[in-house]
Order: sequence, then C-alpha cells, then structure tokens
Amino acid sequence: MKLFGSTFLRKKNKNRGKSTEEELFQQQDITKYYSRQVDENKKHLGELFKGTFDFKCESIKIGGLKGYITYISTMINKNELSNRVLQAATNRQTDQSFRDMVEMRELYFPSIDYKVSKNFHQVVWSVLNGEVVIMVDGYMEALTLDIGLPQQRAISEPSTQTIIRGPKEGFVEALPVNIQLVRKRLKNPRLRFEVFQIGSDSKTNVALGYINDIVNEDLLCEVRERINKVDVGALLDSGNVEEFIADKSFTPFPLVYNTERPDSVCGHLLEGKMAIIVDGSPFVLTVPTLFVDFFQASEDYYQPFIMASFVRMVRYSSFMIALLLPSLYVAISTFHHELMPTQLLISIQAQREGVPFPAVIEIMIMELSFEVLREAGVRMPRVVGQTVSIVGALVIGQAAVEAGLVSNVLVIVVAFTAIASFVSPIYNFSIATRLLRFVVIFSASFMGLYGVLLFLIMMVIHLVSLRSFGIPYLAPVAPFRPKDQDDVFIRMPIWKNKKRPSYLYPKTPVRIKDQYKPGPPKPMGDQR
Amino acid sequence: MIILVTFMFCLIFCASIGVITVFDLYLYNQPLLTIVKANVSFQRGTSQWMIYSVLLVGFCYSIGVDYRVRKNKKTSKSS
Amino acid sequence: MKNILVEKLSLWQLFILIFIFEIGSAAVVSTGNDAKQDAWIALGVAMIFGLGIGLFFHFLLSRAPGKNLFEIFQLCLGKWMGGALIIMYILYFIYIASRVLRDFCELITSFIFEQTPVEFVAITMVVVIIYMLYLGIEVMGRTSEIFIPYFFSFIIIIGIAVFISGEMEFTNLLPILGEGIKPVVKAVFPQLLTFPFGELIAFTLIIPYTSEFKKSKKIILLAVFASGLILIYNAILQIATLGVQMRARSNFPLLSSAREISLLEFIERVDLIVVFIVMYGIIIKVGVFFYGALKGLELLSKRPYRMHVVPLGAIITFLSVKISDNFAEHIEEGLIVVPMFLHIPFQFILPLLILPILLWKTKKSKEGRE
Amino acid sequence: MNRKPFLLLVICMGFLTGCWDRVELNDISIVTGLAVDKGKEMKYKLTVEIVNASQFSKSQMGGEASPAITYSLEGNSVSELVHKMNIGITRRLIFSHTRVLYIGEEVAKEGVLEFLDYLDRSGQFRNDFNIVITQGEKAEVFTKITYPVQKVPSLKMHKQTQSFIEEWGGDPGVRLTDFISAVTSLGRNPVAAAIKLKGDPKKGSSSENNQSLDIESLVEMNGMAVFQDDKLVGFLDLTDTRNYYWTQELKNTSLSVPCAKQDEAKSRDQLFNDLRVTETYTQLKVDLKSGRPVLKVKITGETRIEATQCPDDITKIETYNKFEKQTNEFVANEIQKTIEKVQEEYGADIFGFGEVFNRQHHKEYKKVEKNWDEVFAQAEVEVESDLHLRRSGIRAKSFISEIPKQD
Repeated sequence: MKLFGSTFLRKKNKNRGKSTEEELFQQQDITKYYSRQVDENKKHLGELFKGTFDFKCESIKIGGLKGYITYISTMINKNELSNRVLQAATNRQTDQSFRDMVEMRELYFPSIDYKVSKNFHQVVWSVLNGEVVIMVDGYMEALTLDIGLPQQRAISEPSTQTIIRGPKEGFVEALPVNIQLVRKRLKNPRLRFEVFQIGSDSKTNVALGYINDIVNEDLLCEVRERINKVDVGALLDSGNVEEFIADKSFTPFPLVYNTERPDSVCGHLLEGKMAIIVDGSPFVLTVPTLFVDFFQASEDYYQPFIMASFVRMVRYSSFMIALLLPSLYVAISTFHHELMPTQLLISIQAQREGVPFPAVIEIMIMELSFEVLREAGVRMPRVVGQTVSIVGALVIGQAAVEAGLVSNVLVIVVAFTAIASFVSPIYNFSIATRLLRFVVIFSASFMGLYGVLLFLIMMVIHLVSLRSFGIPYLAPVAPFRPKDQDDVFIRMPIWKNKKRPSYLYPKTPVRIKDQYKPGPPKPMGDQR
Repeated sequence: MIILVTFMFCLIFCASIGVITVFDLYLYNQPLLTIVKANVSFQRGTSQWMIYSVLLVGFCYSIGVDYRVRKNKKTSKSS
Repeated sequence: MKNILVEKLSLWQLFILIFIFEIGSAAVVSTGNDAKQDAWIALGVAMIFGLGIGLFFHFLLSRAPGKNLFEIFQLCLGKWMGGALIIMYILYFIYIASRVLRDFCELITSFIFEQTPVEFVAITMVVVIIYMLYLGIEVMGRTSEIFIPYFFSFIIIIGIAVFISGEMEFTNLLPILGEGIKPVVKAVFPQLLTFPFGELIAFTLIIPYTSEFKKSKKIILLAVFASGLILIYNAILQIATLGVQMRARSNFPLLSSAREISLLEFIERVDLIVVFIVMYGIIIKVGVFFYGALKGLELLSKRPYRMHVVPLGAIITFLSVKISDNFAEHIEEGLIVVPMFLHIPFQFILPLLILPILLWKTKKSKEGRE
Repeated sequence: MNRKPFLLLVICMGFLTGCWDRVELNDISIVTGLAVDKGKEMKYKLTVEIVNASQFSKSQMGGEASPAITYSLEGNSVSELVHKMNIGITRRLIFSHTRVLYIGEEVAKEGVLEFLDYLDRSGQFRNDFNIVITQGEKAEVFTKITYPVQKVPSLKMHKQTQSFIEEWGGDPGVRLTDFISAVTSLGRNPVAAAIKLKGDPKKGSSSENNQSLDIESLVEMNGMAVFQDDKLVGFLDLTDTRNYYWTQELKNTSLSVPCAKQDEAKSRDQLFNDLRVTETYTQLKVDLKSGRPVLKVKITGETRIEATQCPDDITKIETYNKFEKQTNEFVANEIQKTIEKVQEEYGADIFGFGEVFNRQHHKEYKKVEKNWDEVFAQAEVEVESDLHLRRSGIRAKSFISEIPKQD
C-alpha cells in the first residue's frame, strides 16, 4: 500500500526542525544577544513591548546588584509574585553575592521552578509564556522563574461524553493539568510526554504522551514526524492538529479520536496508542484511531461485560439505523412496494394520501429542518434553547403532519433516525453518519435498494482503504485478526482481556500473565 | 512509446469487438459486414448512448493519463 | 514503519476471494441442468476435478516462484510470442468479465427493475469495481473480509428460511442417479468443469502476490472445497424447493427459490438478499478477471495498472451490453461457444502446453546456475 | 491520488439516472384480487379489485367511500389487459400484493395455461396468493362481496382460507408454483380451491351488506376443483377436500367418529367422539404387486379427545384403545373412499402418486409414464391409519358416564 503510506511523505515540509526558541523570532529587528548590561536589555524589551500596558519591567536590587524583574502582569499569579519572588529578593538582610544565576536562585528563590536563559530570544519567550525573568547587571544570563499561571477553569465533568458510572473528571484547557490528570492514573515511569511548540504565532505547547515500553517504535516515529511537520499560524484547538496529522482529509470519517475523558486516554495509552494533548484544548487526541474506537465508550469497561456487550451491539445497530433508515424508507416506498406486508402497505399508503411531495423531497425537507433545529439548538444561548426545541417539536412534529405536508410514518422515521444518530459516544463520528445519510437518501431515490447496496459497498471500500497512521482503519475486522476480537463487537470480561491489540504492534503484547479467573471459594472438602 | 495507455485502449477495444464479431458470425450466419455494423453502430431508441458516453469518458481519461505521464517525464528530465 | 505499512494479500483474504469468486455467479444461474435432480452430484464431481485444477495452477506457478502467469509466458515464449499470448488472455478475461457483468444486469432488469436499462446497471457496477481496483487488490481482499459474514450467512439463511416456510420437498431429489451416471458426466464435461472451477485461471495472477506463497496451496484447495460444498448445498436447495423442471425453467433459480420464503407473514420477498449476495459475488468475480487483464496490460505497457483501470472499465461496460443482442443469444453463447472456444483452450490447453516449456526452461536455468 | 475521474463518473451517474422504476405510493393502486372470466366478445374478461387506501387512514375513518373498487375489461390476453386497466382507473396498478386469483368455471373448463404463463413469468406476482375456482356465479361477482370485519373482499377470502386450512384443512392449499409444477409433471394433476356464493350477489356488493347482523350474501369455501392437465373436470366436496389435503400436508383437523358401529342407524341417532388431530404425517407409497402398482397411504399422528358423547369410561386403557381403533378405521375408510372416488369419477392423479412411483421405481414408472392416469385409475388402494389418542382435555371422566342411569 504505497499509495497511502506515501501521501504524507510526498508533501516535503520546507522548514522542518524548527520549534526551538532559537527560531522563534525571525524578524531581524530583534536582537539575539543577551547583553551583560541590563539596561541595554531593558531597552530592547521596552522597544519590543512598546504600548503593552501589562508589560512590566521593574528595577530591583539583588545582592547589592542592579537588576530588573520583567513579566506580563496579566499572565502571572500576582500573589505568588509578591510573596515568593519580590519578598525573597528584597527581604534579605545580608546581601550575599553569587557566582551565577543558578547560585542566585539557590540563595533567593530555592523553591521556585527556574530556567536559565542565555539569549535574548529566550527571555522574550519566557516573558510571553507567563514567566518572571530576573535580569541582573553583569551577568551573561537571565533567570527565568515559573511561578504558575493565574486563574483557570476548574476540573469539571466532561460535557460531551457524560457517563453514568465511572470517573467524572474531564480535561481542562491547561496542558499541565491535563498531563497531571493522566499521570495520576498511570503511575508508570515509562509514561512519557514529549513537548512540541507549534504555530508561528501561537507557539502552542503540544504534548505527545505514550508509554514507552508498550508503544511501537515505528508508529511513534511516524507520529512524531507528523507533529513536527505541522505548519500553521496558530493552533487554537486540538481540532487543528487533527486535520494536519490525519492520513486523509477527503473522508467523512474521523481518522483521529478525541476525548474529554482522562480515563479513556489512559485506556488508549495502555493499548499502545499515543495521546496528543494541545494546550488550550480540553479535547485530547489519541492516535492511531480505528473505526471500532468510536463504538467503545469508557463506560463499557465499568459495567458488567454482558450489559456492555449488549449496549455495544445496540450502538452498532443504531449506527446502521441512523445511516440507512430514511433511505430504506425512500427505497421501499418508491421502488419496492412488494417488500412490505399488504396491511402495512395499505396503511402507509393511506397516510401518504394527499401528501403533495414525492417521498424523497418529503424526507429531505424533514431531515434538513431537523439539521437546522439541531444546529440552532447547539448555538443558541441556553435560555433561548428551550424555545427552539418547543417550536421545533410543534412545527415538525405536529403542524407539518396536520397540514398534510408530510406523513406520519415519515415523522417516525426521521425521529427514530435522529435519536439513533445520537447513540455514538463520540460526537464527531455522528457527523459522518449525518452527512452520509443524505448521500444514501439521494442514491436510494434514484436506484432503490440497489442504490443503497451500491452505496454500502462503496462506503465499505472507502472505509477499508482508509488508514490511520498506517494502521488499517477497520483493523481487527479487516484485515481480520481472530485474537483481537475480544473487544470489538462484544467486550469480554476484564480478566480475560490479557493481550493488547496486536494490530498496533505493541512492544509488550501481554497485559498480565496471570491466569486468574474469579469464582466462589472452593468448598472445604475439595481442597487438594 | 508515449501514448501507451491510449494505444492499449484502442487495441483492446478493437480486438474485443473482433472477438464478439467472430462469435456472432458463428451463431447468426449473417454476412460479416452486418454483424460488425451491428456491434459497433449506435442503436437508436435504446439507452445505448450511455455506454458510448462511458467509452468516450474512458478514451478521454486515457488521453489525459498519457498527457500527464508525458508532462511528468519532461519535468523529471529537465530537473 | 514501512514493514507495517506494506501489506500483501493475506491467506485468509485469498481464501475468501476464491470462495466468493467460485460461488459468485455459479450460485445464481442454473448450473448442471443436464444432470436434472442429480445436479448436486455433478457439482460434487466437478468439485473434485476443481481441486485438481487448483493443484495444477499452483504447480505451474510454483515452478517460477514470484512470477505470475503472464510473466511465465514471457519467460517461456519470449517477448513477442508471449506478448501475443498475453493479449489473447487479456481479451479472454475481459470477455468473461463482461459476460459475468451481463448476467447480473439481466438479473436486475428482469427481477427488480423492469424499466431500468441494462446499460445503467452495468455502468453503476463498473464504477464500484473501478473504485475498488483503483485502490488495489488488498482493498478488494479487505472489503471481502467485511462482507464475507453476510455473504455466507445469507446463503445459509436462505436455505433455512425456505425450509421453515415449508416449501422444501426433499423427495424432489429422488431418484438418485435414476438414469445412471451418464447425465452427470454430461453435465460435468465441459460445462461445470469450466464454469465455476476452471475459471480459477484468473487467480494465477493474484496468488504470486500473497503473503505466503508456499501455504497458498492448502488455501486454494480448502477454498475450492468449501465453495464446492456451498454450491452443492445451493443446488440441493434449489432442486428441493423448485423441483427439477421449475429449476430448469428459471433463469435465476436461486432468486426464484428465495421468493418462496414467507415467514411470520412479514418476511416475504426477500429475494433482495439474494441480489446482495449475487451483487457482491459479481463484483468480486468481475474484479478478479478485470485485475487479471490489468496485470497483463501492466506487463505489456510498463505503466502502473492503475492507469488502465478506467479505460478498461469503459471497455468492459461497453462489451457487457454489446456482447449479445438478447438474452437468448447470451445464454446460447454461454452454453455452446464459450466453454468450447474460450474456456477449454484458455483454462487447460494453453497452460498445459506452457508447462513442458517452463519445466525445460527452469531445469536449464538451474543447471546453468550449478 | 487523483480523484478527478471518480468525481466525473459520479457526476455522470447523477445525470444518467432517470429513476426509471420509481413509483410514488401516491401513484399506485394496490391490486388485491384478480378475476378471470370468459369474455363475451373477446377471449377473457379480467376484473381487478383494488384497495381504496384512503378508507383505511385514521383521520378519514368511517367515510362514505367503499373500501375497494373493481373494474372489468375484456381482451385477448391477461397481460395486455393488466396494463390497459387505466382506461378507467386513475393510478398505476401493482400486482405484488395480489391475494386471490378467481378463475371462472367456464374458463377453467377450457384450460388455464394460457394466462397462467403471464403470472409465472412476470416478476411482479408473489407466490402466496390463493387460486380459487368460482362455482355458480361468474368470477367477477366474487370480487364484490363485502364483509364487515375484513372490508376488502380478497383480503377476506385470503384470511378465510388461511384460517380454514389451519383449523380444519378443507382447502387444498395450492399456490401458483404448486399448480404449475403439477401441470408440467406427468405424475400429478393440479387441483384448486373452489368457492361458491351464498345469498344474493346484488346485495353483497353494496356496503349495506355490512350493516346487518345476518349478512345477506357471503362467500363460502366449497371444496376443490379437480383438473385433468390444465382443464377443469369436476369438483370434490369439503370432506373429500380435507381427505385429499390429508394425503398432502394436513396439520390440524377434527373428526367426529361414531362410537359404535351401527350400520343401519342414521347419523342423527348415533353417538360421536369428537377428536382433534393435532399432528399428523402422511406417507405416500407405490408398491409393485405382481407388476401392478398398489397405491399406499400411511397416516401417522396424534389426536386428542375434545368431546365425547359416548358413555365409555375414558380413564381406562381399553377405552383409549377402542377409540383409537375406531378412529383409525374411520380415517382409513374416509380416505380410501375419497381416493376411490377420484379414481372412478375423474381418473386424474391429483395426489401425486405418479411422482412417488417415479422416485421409488424409476424404471417401471418410465414404462407407464405416458398413460399414468389410466394406470392410476385402475390401481389398488391401501390406506393405513395409525393415529394415536394421547389425552382428553382438562377432565378425566365425562359427566355423561356419571349421570345416574334411569332404569
């Protein structure tokens, strides 16, 4: 399959290997050298941040030397600044001298995260990043102190992937918090996070997380390479990364999984996948992504396996319903009347009596108005949202039928389809079904069930040709791997799930070697 | 040869018309000319215009492919 | 990374492809009518010969490892002679692909869409096949992996459903061999031998590209055996449901028997399920022949076969309509002309003629190496 | 990857499509019944019965219009007439839901093959409609007799035959494919159900018929029609039909078996056991006895007592044995009578003994294949019944045996 592997390689990225602070500022007017004279540095900074009200550069005295403390006041935690930095710097009775910045930090700010900046670009970068820079006269370096960010959103329940049983924590916008949420669950020294800075304007931190002794080395390289190649002005959400690293854009199916749930990310990491956390986005991507991932909710693993398997089957069938039901209605009612039992046919015909549109137009109107309603419902302010749903229910549900514009059966079909399309645990997968549904309706209205079949075969061919980071999208089913079937259509009990999925080629294919199987205690006489 | 795809298309097309003509000759006992005519000609009143247009699409496509191959070769030579 | 990415047709996929290929159209059109109620015996006999045919093709390929049939031709006969032979084979494959496609078009237009022109059905089918082949033979394999459960279970379910509907009468199968072995032999030679089983020749262009050539022998035999069993099951189902005469009169007996299904007063007229089976079978069958022709063109023109997909698809569409004026001609050609003048020479005689040359050549090269 | 050709092709496809076979539900009329009569001037007179679906919608329930409409046309072939019906009918007709095919007696006598070919060949017809021969009246009359519970006449007819087959078995249960394969087979002759009209045909065709308690005209099952090849030769009554069906694939039926053999007594004075046959299996065999075929029917099955008028004590084994013996004799006798009747009156092998003979003794059958019906008419018949009496409802002894004797 050279064809798909090479799609990405073909687009050679021209400016690769950037993303270090060295190349942050390409403008010639910013000097690169950090001067021994602090005043000169101050002057450069002042020029750079001219007109920025929250840029502060205050003079302090440290160890009897003249120095400046520089920061952007809106980016830092002010309490921390005054309590830990300013007090420590000024309250010292004896002014001890120091050899270099590291020593100074040991003397004055022993408990604060630090970095030593050797050039001017780094200083600017740190200031922009919400850190405090202390420049002291006569030294070739500046000290950068990380005193933490100001307020951020508290950890709350994920809004898009709610579950009934299971952890209710969701990711937030801050990268460190998100990493913490993952680390908290996996206390494994081999859990690693690599950081990339992406976006020439935004300089967003992107963390690539993986468990080193599970993930396949080749896959890791591929992912790393692709993240490196991302070339964009600003990364505002993980959605931007998703579009850049996916194998193929011309497909309605999402090739990258996203989730708000830390437990689901951990599950994926343990399977041998990688997580991509983008600063500023509560949606974490996991790659490689497979078709079946979109049918596995994390709740499946917290429920009894029989129930979970059943629910999973329901999900698969509701996917098919959401995709095909309207088109089947169109096909059967306009092409294959013989497929319906006589009584049903008569009653459907009786309902369609007097409806002025052909079935296709009828269903298109209803589906479109449903899409409009859904979109309006999402974008509306919560207060007005209620109104939309009431109007929608009245207009679509009742008035249309009573006015004789659409038939009753059709309302049932559309409603059921709509409900079925909400079953998928991941939102952007249901987008695919929504979009494709119109294509099938179209095809069914031309060619009846033959058209539906043609569409299905085309869709499967398309799905089968998709790859996510080189892994076939339909992996455990096609190519078929009998050993990986325990977590696809049904979920086997947890104690049976001893192997990691082999289609990801994990380094350690076995989760646990133990042959434990739960059961009641053995009766007394039975002990051997 | 530069126009290989188009050439192959024409070759295979003519040859396959030849094959079905031979079979029709065997089955129908009609003069050769009428059979060839029936096999190639466009019958009105049927939907056969569809397959003729598909044939045209195939032909245009093959020309397009040849053109692209040629262009690619030129650029690779010049570089 | 690349070792993960490079994926060849796996043995399981090969198995599925052969399985669907063999059943493909043979399950729908009436086969072995000469043997009357013993058609299933005839199929069984033909299957045993089919195993032999599979072995023979595999033996031929194993003499020149890594080479497909066309490359073997060029090896044995030289560039020009081999090229001429390859063009003949390409024509043969295209012709058969068009015939198979025409079968399906006739089926659709006589059973489901009475008004729709065959041209349209042919075009839509070819578009799907082109799309599939453009993406590669592996995609064909994997698509089949997705559809095989449905394909298989539908075939089995039809039988069970007809049985539950109470439409089967196994007494229709009696008397077994009432008129002796003669009708069976007549059905096997040459029709059944060439029609589903001899057509394996198209796989000589696919087998060399599977992941493990050595094990493929077993797989071929298994697939032929399994598909033979399904065909026998199918024949029994048709005869028991329709009776010998009705089966012989039906253009597409499997569809006619599926029409008898009537369960719970709700599940009726499920012949569309059969249409699905047939449709997928036809797609694979046309696809494999198409692929064979493409491989030949690739070898001759030294261009990647993807470039030829669309033009050749257009030719197949054209031929499938023009191949015969009416259904009677189509059937007559299929019964008289094709087995004698196409199947037997291309499936048996030419490969058999090539074999000694190949043996001699490989022996010589071996000696040369030593 | 170059996607352009596919886009082009898909767009082409979009333009090519003309939705040839598309018919909206609003543009069709569902045909539920077809009636074929002999035409006055032309060969056939075809009557279609179509459902008026608007009568079945919730909002218009109880409207004035009739639930079904019929329309007749004369012509030389059924297939042409089917497509010509729009002379008087607004919508396109679809035949896949045809429930009953009524064939007039006159037409049936002349042969039905000529128009059955259309039904066999056309992909539109399902194989689940009843074929009935109408007795007395013309076939078209039967498509017009309404019934209050099932308003569409043919749906009523279809339901009626289904229930009748399941409950008692007085219908041969013939479908199109059965009929045609019986016609083509040399070793079997076709049959079809027969119906007759009770009451006045004029009154039955108006919906007032539905408003009285005592329905003035009603379609009744009336046994079956026997064909010689494709020509009607006669009718059999309901009991004979049941017996015929028993030799084929009967499931349930009930019997009233006289308790004691009183040859002279009229049935009015007799006492009966009422038995329900719950499961039965019939085996047909043709044995050769000194070169002549002997037709053998073997019936096995289970029965239960539904009611008894006899004073015997049902808790005893002897009683069970006695009843079983009586039943078996009764059944064997009944079926024997029916077969002999067919042999004598029609000489047409409607039971399929010829096919059975072919399967068992292929070579011997080949000799007599051409004149099998004659051989059949002269063949000896042996019927063996082996029904088992299993249980007797929710009471043990009948209260009849408990009544203190008067004398």
